[in-house]
Amino acid sequence: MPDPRPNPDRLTLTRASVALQGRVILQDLTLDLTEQRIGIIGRNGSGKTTLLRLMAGLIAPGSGTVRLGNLDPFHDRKAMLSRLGILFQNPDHQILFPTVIEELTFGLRQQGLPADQARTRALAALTAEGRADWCDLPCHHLSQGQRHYLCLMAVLLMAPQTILLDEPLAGLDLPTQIRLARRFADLPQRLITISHDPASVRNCQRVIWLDAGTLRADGPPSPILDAYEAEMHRIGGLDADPDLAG
Amino acid sequence: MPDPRPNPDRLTLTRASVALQGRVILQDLTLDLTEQRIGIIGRNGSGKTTLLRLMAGLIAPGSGTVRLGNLDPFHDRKAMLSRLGILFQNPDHQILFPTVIEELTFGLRQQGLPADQARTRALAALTAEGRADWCDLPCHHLSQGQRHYLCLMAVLLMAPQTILLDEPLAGLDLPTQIRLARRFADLPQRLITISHDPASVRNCQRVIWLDAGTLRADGPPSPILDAYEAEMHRIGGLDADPDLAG
Amino acid sequence: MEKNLTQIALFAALIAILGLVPKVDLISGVPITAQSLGIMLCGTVLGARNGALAVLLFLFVTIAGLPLLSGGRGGFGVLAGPSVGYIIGFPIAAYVTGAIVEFWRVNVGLSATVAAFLGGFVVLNVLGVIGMSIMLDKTLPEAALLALPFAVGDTIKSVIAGLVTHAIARARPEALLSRA
Amino acid sequence: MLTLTSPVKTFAHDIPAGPKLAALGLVTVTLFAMTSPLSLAIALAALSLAILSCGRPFSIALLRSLRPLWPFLMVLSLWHLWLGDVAGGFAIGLRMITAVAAASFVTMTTPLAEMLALFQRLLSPLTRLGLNPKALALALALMIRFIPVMLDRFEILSHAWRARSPRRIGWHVVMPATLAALDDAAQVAEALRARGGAL
Ligand SMILES: Nc1ncnc2c1ncn2[C@@H]1O[C@H](COP(=O)(O)OP(=O)(O)OP(=O)(O)O)[C@@H](O)[C@H]1O
Ligand SMILES: Nc1ncnc2c1ncn2[C@@H]1O[C@H](COP(=O)(O)OP(=O)(O)OP(=O)(O)O)[C@@H](O)[C@H]1O
Ligand SMILES: O=C(O)CCCC[C@@H]1SC[C@@H]2NC(=O)N[C@@H]21
Ligand SMILES: [Mg+2]
Ligand SMILES: [Mg+2]
Repeated sequence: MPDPRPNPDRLTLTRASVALQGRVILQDLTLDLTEQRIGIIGRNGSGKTTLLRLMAGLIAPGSGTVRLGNLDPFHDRKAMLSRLGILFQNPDHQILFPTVIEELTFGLRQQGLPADQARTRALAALTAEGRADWCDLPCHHLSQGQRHYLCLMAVLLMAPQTILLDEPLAGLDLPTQIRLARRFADLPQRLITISHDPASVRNCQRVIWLDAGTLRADGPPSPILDAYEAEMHRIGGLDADPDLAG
Repeated sequence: MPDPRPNPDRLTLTRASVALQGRVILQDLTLDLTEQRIGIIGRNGSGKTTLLRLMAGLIAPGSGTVRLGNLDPFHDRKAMLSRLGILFQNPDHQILFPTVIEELTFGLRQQGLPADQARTRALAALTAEGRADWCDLPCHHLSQGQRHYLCLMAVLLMAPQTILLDEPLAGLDLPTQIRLARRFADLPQRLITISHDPASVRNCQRVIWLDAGTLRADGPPSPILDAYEAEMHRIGGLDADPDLAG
Repeated sequence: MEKNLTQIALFAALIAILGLVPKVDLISGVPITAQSLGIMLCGTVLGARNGALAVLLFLFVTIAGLPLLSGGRGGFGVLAGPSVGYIIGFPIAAYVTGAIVEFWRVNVGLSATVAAFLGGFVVLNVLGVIGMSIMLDKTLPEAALLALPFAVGDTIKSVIAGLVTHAIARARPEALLSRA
Repeated sequence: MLTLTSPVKTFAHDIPAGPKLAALGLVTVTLFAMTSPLSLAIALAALSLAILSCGRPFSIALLRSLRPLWPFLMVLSLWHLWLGDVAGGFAIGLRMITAVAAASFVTMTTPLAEMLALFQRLLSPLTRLGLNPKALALALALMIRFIPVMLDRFEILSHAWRARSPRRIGWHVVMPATLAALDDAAQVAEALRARGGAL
């Protein structure tokens, strides 16, 4: 674990629930997150992405509360900029600008950096990654994995105290995965990582297992991930899902 | 390997090249594909998806030819319906209809099945997967992994002789991956699978390694995948990509 | 073929979405709506033929009974109301707008702004005024007076249509069917 | 999606769409031919009876569909009072209420699918002019899919904006959402091609 900088604020959920289109997606979650490395696992549709959106203050809880320190991430957007960053699961949901450089500088500009400094920082980051040639490319000319990587660079550039990552390695090639894993390990920030792949959250200090919108387990990784894998293989052995909950 | 049905037509590329927006993406590919299980690997941006689109006849080669048997997949769209199916990398790029059942029946209707029979077949497939409750759901209410799965069902329902799969397991949870792997293994059709994960194409009879739009290797899986993994780990060990080719 | 079809469907949907922007009711019974911006964009982006088809598709579904006109209206009733001239004018306006963009090959932003104004304001309101004069039993000048409140909004919409079309031409030139 | 079709079943739901539409056309033409307020009032009364026979909830729903007419009716009365032509004013007002109510009646008692099927049959002579009925059906389904998808897009990109900016969302997201929608359409075109296209 990297040498931790002054701890980011604790992230707490108190009996938080979310319903979308009349369906309850997250039910009555109570969590108090202080660890530097936290993993969230669960099956497709278990509500991982929704939980991330909730924690990031992109949606408000239907009932209950969400707090980062004593701030409400849904309302204190300005304060969140340096405190919370989020990597979306689908790069197409994240990219706002036509070209790579605009996409990268946007967040920095929002944090108050002057245009030229933002550009210099973004260019330096691209160059460090061996991607200086991307600078003026239209984002939609990049391959899916490349777009995903671009989104990650944009978030890391902003260097928020807590970073929420929704399947950060899915779709990336091996070298990039290896490099990123190394990079993540060195980051002084708190990382909350969503994954359906237990291996990628083994090194966390705490793992949360979501199941159909509720907390199935919460604690140290080894026992939880073992139980998760066993359960997943058990379900995988069945011919179809017994539970009809969509 | 399942007992093969009368072999699907051979898929041949002869000195095929593709340029998009003035950039050469695939260069001078010559391939003669007859095997039942073929894997295509390569880094992000190496041109895998573009190759798939080319083979499926969604784009035409800038130069060279693509043939399935003696048909041109780009021009003989009608003939391709029963011969070629494709699973896109991003489910949002594939789903055409507002509801799950419409999405599933469309392909069958295109193949000439009457509306009621198409519906019955689609419902039966949903029920077999334990997903009968999805029937009338709007597709955009499913989670990303669920949408991915829906697309796969839609392709499998049409039962084309050759199925092109672009990262079919990425984003799916473990039980679904396990089940699908089993399902794929049992399919009598030819499968051409794209992946950046060497493990998922180990069981193929032939593996093609794409690198920056050209053929880096082509042959039996073991040696190629070993070399690929070694190379990927080597590159992963570097701090950044030395090659600036986007 | 497929590309035209999907873009037509997309722009028909866009008109429907613009119907969610709150309308302003006027005494004539014809509201100020954002939907005429959609009509303009159909022309400037899709061109004459495809633009008109997109509008027809929208009207087809609306008249058949989906409440997609601003304020959640639809069904045959809209053809019996004071807006009928505008409704009939929608596809014609899109066609004229598109034809101008296709024909007048100067900078697409300029051409689109002017086209949107001529098609989406002038032509559309001429037809709309004729409709009002018939339905409300007014003389043409009286009916024209009733259309006066649209002038400011429609001019702004023309400029927006020009800007959006210009931005599309820069970022997705391949999507601009009117200049394909 | 919400349609205008009434969930309350009425006798008119059982009449096929074709005859209903033909009758509506006939009624509308007749209404515009009538000039005397008395005959128009009789027509409205007859229609009202038919509507009221369908029960209270249905009648209220139908009445609601006439709401957009009220500002027009107000101007009309002021205008004709000022002109002193009360009979003429009554005729115009009665005519419009009756015509719109009759149209709403047909819309509310015909399922959308049936109406669309009828339209497609009516348009089928245009096949010779190059209209492809299958393409029309497809365009229709795609349009209905694009509405929620575009709204979702807007919301999701608003999230992307919120995630990185304290400034208000508004028009900043319009252009990205428009481009994303165009990309979606391009992808859908390809997906369509992959499954046989608009054959
Ligand atoms: N906009 C929405 N409206 C209605 N239901 C939704 C919406 N978005 C998501 N859902 C539902 O909420 C549930 C949780 O979705 P979510 O995206 O959080 O799952 P997830 O755990 O991230 O899954 P995945 O691993 O597939 O990404 C799913 O069952 C999905 O169908
Ligand atoms: N429409 C386009 N215009 C220009 N360049 C493009 C376009 N689509 C893809 N490219 C470029 O072509 C190259 C290959 O893209 P492709 O999507 O085939 O890669 P891929 O191997 O599938 O990658 P990934 O693993 O990330 O999905 C990339 O460098 C990309 O930047
Ligand atoms: O919704 C309807 O009933 C049709 C309304 C037509 C409104 C026309 S479009 C041109 C002009 N500009 C406006 O803002 N409104 C009118
Ligand atoms: Mg998710
Ligand atoms: Mg790809």
